[in-house]
Amino acid sequence: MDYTVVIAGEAGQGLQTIGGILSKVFARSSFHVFTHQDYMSRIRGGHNFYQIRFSDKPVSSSKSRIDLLVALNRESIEIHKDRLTEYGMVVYDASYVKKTYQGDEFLDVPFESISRELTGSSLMSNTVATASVLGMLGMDLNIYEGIIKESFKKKGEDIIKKNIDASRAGYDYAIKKCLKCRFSVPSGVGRPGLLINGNQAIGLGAIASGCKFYSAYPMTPSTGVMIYIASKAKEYGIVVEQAEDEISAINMALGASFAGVRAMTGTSGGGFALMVEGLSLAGMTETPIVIAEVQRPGPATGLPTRTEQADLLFLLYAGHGEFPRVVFAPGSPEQAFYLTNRAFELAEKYQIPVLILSDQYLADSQWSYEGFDLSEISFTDYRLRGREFQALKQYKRHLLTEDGISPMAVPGEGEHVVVTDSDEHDEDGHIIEDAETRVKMVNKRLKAKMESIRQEISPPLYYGDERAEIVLVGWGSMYGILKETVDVLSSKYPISMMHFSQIYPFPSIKEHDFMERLKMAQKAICIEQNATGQFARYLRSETGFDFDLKINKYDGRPFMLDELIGQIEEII
Amino acid sequence: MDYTVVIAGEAGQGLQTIGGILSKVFARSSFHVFTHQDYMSRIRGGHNFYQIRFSDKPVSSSKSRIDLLVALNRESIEIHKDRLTEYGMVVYDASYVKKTYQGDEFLDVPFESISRELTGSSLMSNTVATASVLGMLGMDLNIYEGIIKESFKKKGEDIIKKNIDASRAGYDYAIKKCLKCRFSVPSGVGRPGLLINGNQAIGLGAIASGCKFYSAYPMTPSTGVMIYIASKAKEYGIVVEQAEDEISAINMALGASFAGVRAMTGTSGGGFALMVEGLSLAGMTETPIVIAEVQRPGPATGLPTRTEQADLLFLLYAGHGEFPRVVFAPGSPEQAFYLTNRAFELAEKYQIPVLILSDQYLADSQWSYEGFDLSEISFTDYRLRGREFQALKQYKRHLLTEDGISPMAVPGEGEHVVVTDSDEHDEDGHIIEDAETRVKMVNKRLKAKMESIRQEISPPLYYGDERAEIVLVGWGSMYGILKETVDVLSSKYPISMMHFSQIYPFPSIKEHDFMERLKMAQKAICIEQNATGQFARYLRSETGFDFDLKINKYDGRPFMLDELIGQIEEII
Amino acid sequence: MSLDRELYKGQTPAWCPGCGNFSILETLKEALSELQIRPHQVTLVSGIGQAGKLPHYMRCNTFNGLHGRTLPVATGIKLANHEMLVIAVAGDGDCYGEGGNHLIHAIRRNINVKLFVHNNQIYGLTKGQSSPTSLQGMVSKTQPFGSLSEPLNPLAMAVALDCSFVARGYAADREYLKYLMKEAINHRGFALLDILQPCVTFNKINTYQWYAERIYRLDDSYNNTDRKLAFETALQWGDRIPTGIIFRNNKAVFEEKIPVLKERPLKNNFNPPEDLQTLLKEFY
Amino acid sequence: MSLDRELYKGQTPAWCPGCGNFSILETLKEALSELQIRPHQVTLVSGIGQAGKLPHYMRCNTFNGLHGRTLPVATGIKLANHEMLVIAVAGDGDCYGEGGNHLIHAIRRNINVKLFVHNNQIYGLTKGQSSPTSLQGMVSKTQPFGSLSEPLNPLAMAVALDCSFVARGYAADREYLKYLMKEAINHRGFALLDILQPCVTFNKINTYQWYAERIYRLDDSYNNTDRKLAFETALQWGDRIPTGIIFRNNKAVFEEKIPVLKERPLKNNFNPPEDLQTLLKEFY
Ligand SMILES: Cc1ncc(C[n+]2csc(CCOP(=O)(O)OP(=O)(O)O)c2C)c(N)n1
Ligand SMILES: Cc1ncc(C[n+]2csc(CCOP(=O)(O)OP(=O)(O)O)c2C)c(N)n1
Ligand code: SF4
Ligand code: SF4
Ligand SMILES: [Mg+2]
Ligand SMILES: [Mg+2]
Repeated sequence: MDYTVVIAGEAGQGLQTIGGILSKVFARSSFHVFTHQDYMSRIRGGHNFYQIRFSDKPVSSSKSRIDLLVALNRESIEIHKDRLTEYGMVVYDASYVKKTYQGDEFLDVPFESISRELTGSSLMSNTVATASVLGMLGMDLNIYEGIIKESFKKKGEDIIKKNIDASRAGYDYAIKKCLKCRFSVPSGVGRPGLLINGNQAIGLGAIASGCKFYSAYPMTPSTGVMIYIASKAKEYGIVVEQAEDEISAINMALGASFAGVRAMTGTSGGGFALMVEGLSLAGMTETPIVIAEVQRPGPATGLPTRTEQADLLFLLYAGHGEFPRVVFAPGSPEQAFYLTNRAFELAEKYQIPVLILSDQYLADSQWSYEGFDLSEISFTDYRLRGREFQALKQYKRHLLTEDGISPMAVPGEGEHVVVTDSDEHDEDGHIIEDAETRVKMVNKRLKAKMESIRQEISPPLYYGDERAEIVLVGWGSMYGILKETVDVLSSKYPISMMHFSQIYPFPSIKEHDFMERLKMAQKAICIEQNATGQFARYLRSETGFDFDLKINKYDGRPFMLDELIGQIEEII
Repeated sequence: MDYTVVIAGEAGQGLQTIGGILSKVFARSSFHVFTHQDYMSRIRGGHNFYQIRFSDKPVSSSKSRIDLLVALNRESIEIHKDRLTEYGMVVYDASYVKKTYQGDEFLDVPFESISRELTGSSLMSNTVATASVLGMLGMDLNIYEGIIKESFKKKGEDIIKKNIDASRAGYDYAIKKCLKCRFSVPSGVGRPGLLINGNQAIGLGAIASGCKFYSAYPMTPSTGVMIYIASKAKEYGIVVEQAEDEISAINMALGASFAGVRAMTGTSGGGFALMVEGLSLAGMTETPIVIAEVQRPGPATGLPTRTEQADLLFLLYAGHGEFPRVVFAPGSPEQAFYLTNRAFELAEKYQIPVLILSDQYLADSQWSYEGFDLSEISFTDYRLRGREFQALKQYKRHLLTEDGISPMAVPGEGEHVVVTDSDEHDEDGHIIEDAETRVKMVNKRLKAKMESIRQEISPPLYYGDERAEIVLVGWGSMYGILKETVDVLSSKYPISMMHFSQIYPFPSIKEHDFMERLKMAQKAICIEQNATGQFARYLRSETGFDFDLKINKYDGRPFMLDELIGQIEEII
Repeated sequence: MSLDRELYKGQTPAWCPGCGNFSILETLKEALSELQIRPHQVTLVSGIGQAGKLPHYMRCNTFNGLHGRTLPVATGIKLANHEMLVIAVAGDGDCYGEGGNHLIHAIRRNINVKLFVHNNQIYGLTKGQSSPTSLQGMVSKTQPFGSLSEPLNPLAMAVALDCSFVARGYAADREYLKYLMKEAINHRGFALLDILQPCVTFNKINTYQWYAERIYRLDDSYNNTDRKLAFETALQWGDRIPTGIIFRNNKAVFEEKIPVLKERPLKNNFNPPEDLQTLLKEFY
Repeated sequence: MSLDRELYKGQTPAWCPGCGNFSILETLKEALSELQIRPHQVTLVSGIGQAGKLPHYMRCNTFNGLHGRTLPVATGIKLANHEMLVIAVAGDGDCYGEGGNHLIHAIRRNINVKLFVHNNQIYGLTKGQSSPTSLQGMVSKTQPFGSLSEPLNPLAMAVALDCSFVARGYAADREYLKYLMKEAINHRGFALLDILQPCVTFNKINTYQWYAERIYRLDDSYNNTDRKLAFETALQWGDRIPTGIIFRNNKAVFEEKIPVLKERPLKNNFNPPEDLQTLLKEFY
């Protein structure tokens, strides 16, 4: 069993609420869930949709075909009806869209009039719609009712009751009328699942890592990280500040980090472009910082609400001058959660900027999991505080050490002063100009540290046939789709996936043998959501390996499973 | 004959004037001249020096050893005396530095008291010093007198006379007292030479290319470009605007370019970091712009007045999203002049940003030439103006064309409107969100253009033994030093240089066979002024070729000829 | 005689029904048509935000650039072609937040550019975060404790910077807004016109009603050349909110001070110089 | 009892002999010593420029960051540790040019940071280009037609933005400058202290003598809580230039409005939360 439900309509019609609730119902019913969102850069009108796939087997991508379309307006039917599967159904409100569609696949449920009849207003139409989907699927209504009770707790019993009434009516109506529905959804086995998207996972990872300061300027599709952290600010003692611009955002975070707290900022490509000077400042002053860059298609404003992976090379080399950094590109919310934790640990341990490269596809896609293992989360306080700091005879912020790591004290917690400088500086942090100190500092700050950092980087994740002839290579948000592609195609071909989420520094090829696998493969295909094949280029700069097969998509939309499979089969 | 003269002292003592005049005298005497400057980031005090090499054979780098040191303070003697050649001399004013040095190499010329005696003030001490150098070298005073007359024309006869008197006195004094001087400077053969530094050459190239708008924010070592252009603004009808910040600088230039003039900005790494979003805007709106990035050592503020080549990878990939660009890195003022012209031509022809990557070493170094060939300068007006524009039936700024180049009209010169957008847009320039238009636009803007642009890129300059076993590879300001290194070492080894000044897109290896030479060489050495070997990495990403020999310098100072030769001989 | 407004017809707006931006758009078309400025004689420079989309919804030269960077682009255009009418269309986040620095310096320059700010006291396009002009205490998803900063008073700031034309309009008072737009366009020098614009979707505080209860037009006796009075007037914000021309002066215009622009627009001067030899000679 | 000034001893300044920065440096040490603020209790945040070097010439916590970005860094530090005295030391180019936007928003926040601007009306470190406060007509190598913009009046702008403490000092009037520094430090809220500072090398217009002829101290009767009077006073610039506290108010301080900072500085709260399970549960 593997169904795709799409809720489609105009911005402002509440399709995100319907989609969000349905996903939650499926996850609580212990199905595997994967959702993705397609929305325009406008607040009302236009055409958006919310796509949910749920199954009793793991799912980690979307498909082109739709089993159940919830159409909130007429345009949605026109746009999506060709995507229906053989027994696919459309549910809609004929009186609302002012047209009745003929054909077995159309189910007219009068969302509005049911709502109005029962509650006196059309406000609960979406509740009716949501419940009718559950009816069509032949699922239970209990879980949805539970969700209604939770979400409207603050609004009072009356609202809860009205919603429950509306949901029951929609549900019953659908069951009664949907004679053509052939859906068969087993009752859940296993435990209810956690459902989380990429932005939330980064925010959660940050809080779990002791992040106490988040300054940012709103920018789609990264704003979700800020919103999540802000929603927990009070409870978890976090300062979240909306800066006047991105330059300020990164400099504030650096100030907070200097003063002794774990600090982070987040943005998308255009905002990151403005942070580049600050990134270089972090490098020079050895101030830890974590930066989430949630990509959207560029250049410039591009397609603000869509997805792309075209900022990779930019991030690898952003900033004037040379300084160490780490770049992670999680492939799933789970990876985002753990890698954000790792980002904070490495940032603090090596006193460097760590970049988390995500994209709109990952940011807005929900994945379901049994749970996260919190014992995997680490926390070490790498700073010199209080007594330990006071006890020092002398203190030099940029002390030359063999491993390049200097003691990082919290200013004010001891009598010593903490000095750092964006100019080249001596061990004390004071400005210098001589060649000798310069060389020592570069060797310490860049060379010594970079080698140790490389040891911290895990090799790519290899999945599938150990002796695969076809290796699909990808990074970041390509993880889910590549994994399922391998699952599908492995019955036909000796195929595997190599997924990079720890991008920079490049995992040591002396210590890990993944390049051997790539060289042994008959066909290595680099699959990326950009036009120029940035990862392929990066891999070549690190290893000399040249892909002769590449699949690139740059229309701002994620790959659909069947689409990618088709493209792969075409070229192999 | 090949002499090195160094003028050393504190900031503010006028050593730049002395150095500038001496270089000019040497160039006018038809010698080959190469100068470089070493100065601190302060206005008074500290220690600076100005190094001049002149010879009857071409010179294009500096050497460690000094033949004649003009020491304006005591510290200068201490710092530089160990660099003297066997018959090297120091000229200084013992009463001013309050110490008399013993030894044949020291010549005490009382700069100040001669000035005071003759002119009643110490203001002409530097004139005395300058002339004494000419005396020590046994050169003629005529050319210097000519320079005095030119430079003080506006200040009147009296000042000219005083300076000439002072110079004669200093000259005579030196000739009389410098019995140990063994310099032998032939009287010039050939024609007087032109003397120009990298910043001036870029400015000159810009004016020659019809640049009419330059907006920038001051930043060492790029400010010289702005100063040169500003000095010609009135005469050549150029608007030069000091912006409030670098973000404004690039956006102003884009505005001016959109409105119909050739526009440019210039900065150093930190300022460029702030321009990155604007760069991406140029890419999306297809607005031509030329940007000079004059590097200094980073990260962050780094060493503001020194040299490095560590922004290469940053520039290649700067900006979110993907768009075409060209990156040039001239190796000499001459290359800077011609490549700046080419930058303007390509920027306008392809409607793209073109970056000129220079550095402090090139910016502040003067080279002498017989002249520049102005017939090599091209100018084509690629814009639709006036009647041609008016005659169109319809106009679409971003028309889809096979070669990717859309008609670029000057707004206001016809009834059609000119529309562009930082969002993804249609042919008219209006915002769109659909996948199909997106793909068409990327194919037009990026893919179609990039291939034609690559055809415009010349292969690297190859110099030396055709079947060299040792190939020195470098880019940008390494040109002069590598060339001379080859000259020196070619008597001992089959050696050559491969110099890249047209960096990006990478010259086509299908059409040019330079990579064959590299592969055939027994030793290919990549020589760069940075710590991580950025060009080597870039070359590998383009060709897979991996250097096993690299020489990297990152102390902020340029290579000296003998120093580099030593390092090469050590590793081959 | 006004020009036919169809001349300015553009794409269908993607704004929310009821948004204050519609009246600003229509009023701008009216003002241009009454001033007989044809579409190709004006360039609209916009940033990113709901306001920034305006130029797509009409027909005229357009540079829709980056969020916050309208004024530098507008300045560049004006310097390259000072015969062009250049209007920067910005949001409050765009122009007072991200682009605040450029505003200060455009005012200092007194470049003859018009800045129309769609001030809805909110970030519209990014879904309702508070903006520099949001009232204190406005809660949003990114400001869980409410906006803690004092709202920016752009008019007082402009008066303090001696801005040569400072005005406030209200989107729903279209007649007066048209008058203010025309005055701003006709003014010689930089003109800031801050337009209060209800955002019906996200700003539930500063609604049509909220504005209607407070807004009044400055009366004819108001002396808008008195800087101190202008400052006091600009500070009025509460029960009564003045609209009208708060301040104006006649100081010299930036581009007129640049000798190079005396004879013709820079863009007409695009050929490279012929006497390059003269330039070269200086280096010998 | 003042602290021993040797406590603050730093590196030897690389400024030009006679530069106004020397008195600012010495005065700051005096002010801190008299206020008994020990070096580790204060953090100086500076940008790039001659002014930006000041922290190296004394001993105290220092973050010498980027040109123009003092205030965001200072804001971050203050939010992470509001028990620390945070002083931003900036140049006029630094803070009114490159960093102008941050000034507007730091004032709006009313974060309890002190901003001391070394206003020499010139770009010193980059060798004499005109700055936002340079007088009109000042010719430099990058402004061949002279500075064409109206000089920024930072005090008038600050008053317009309702800045909670606005003052002007003069480098050569050390006693008074010390008083102003102490007042700024003791003030609760954001404090802008603009310090006129002769640049003996590049600014040949605004010399010691030029200032001496014009500068006066506001007298005791001056009511610095009157915003309109403050505005008028801030506009005085010409034959007579006032120094002193131009304006002050007692509005609420930013960091005190953030509930999270009520109990202790953020930096003391560095451990990750223990009840992560609670967070996770919401996703089920
Ligand atoms: C550099 C950058 N940062 C952030 C954004 C995201 N962004 C787009 S519009 C906007 C704010 C919109 O608010 P406003 O300027 O007031 O315009 P409105 O939508 O309210 O008209 C933001 C933050 C962006 N496009 N670019
Ligand atoms: C982003 C950036 N742009 C430009 C510079 C170059 N720069 C250094 S100091 C300075 C201006 C100095 O003037 P000001 O801030 O007034 O300080 P002063 O030297 O006069 O004290 C500039 C433009 C820089 N360091 N960083
Ligand atoms: S969100 Fe607000 S400003 Fe944007 S279109 Fe809707 S009503 Fe207008
Ligand atoms: S240049 Fe001016 S500001 Fe800088 S140190 Fe010298 S006198 Fe002071
Ligand atoms: Mg707004
Ligand atoms: Mg200054």
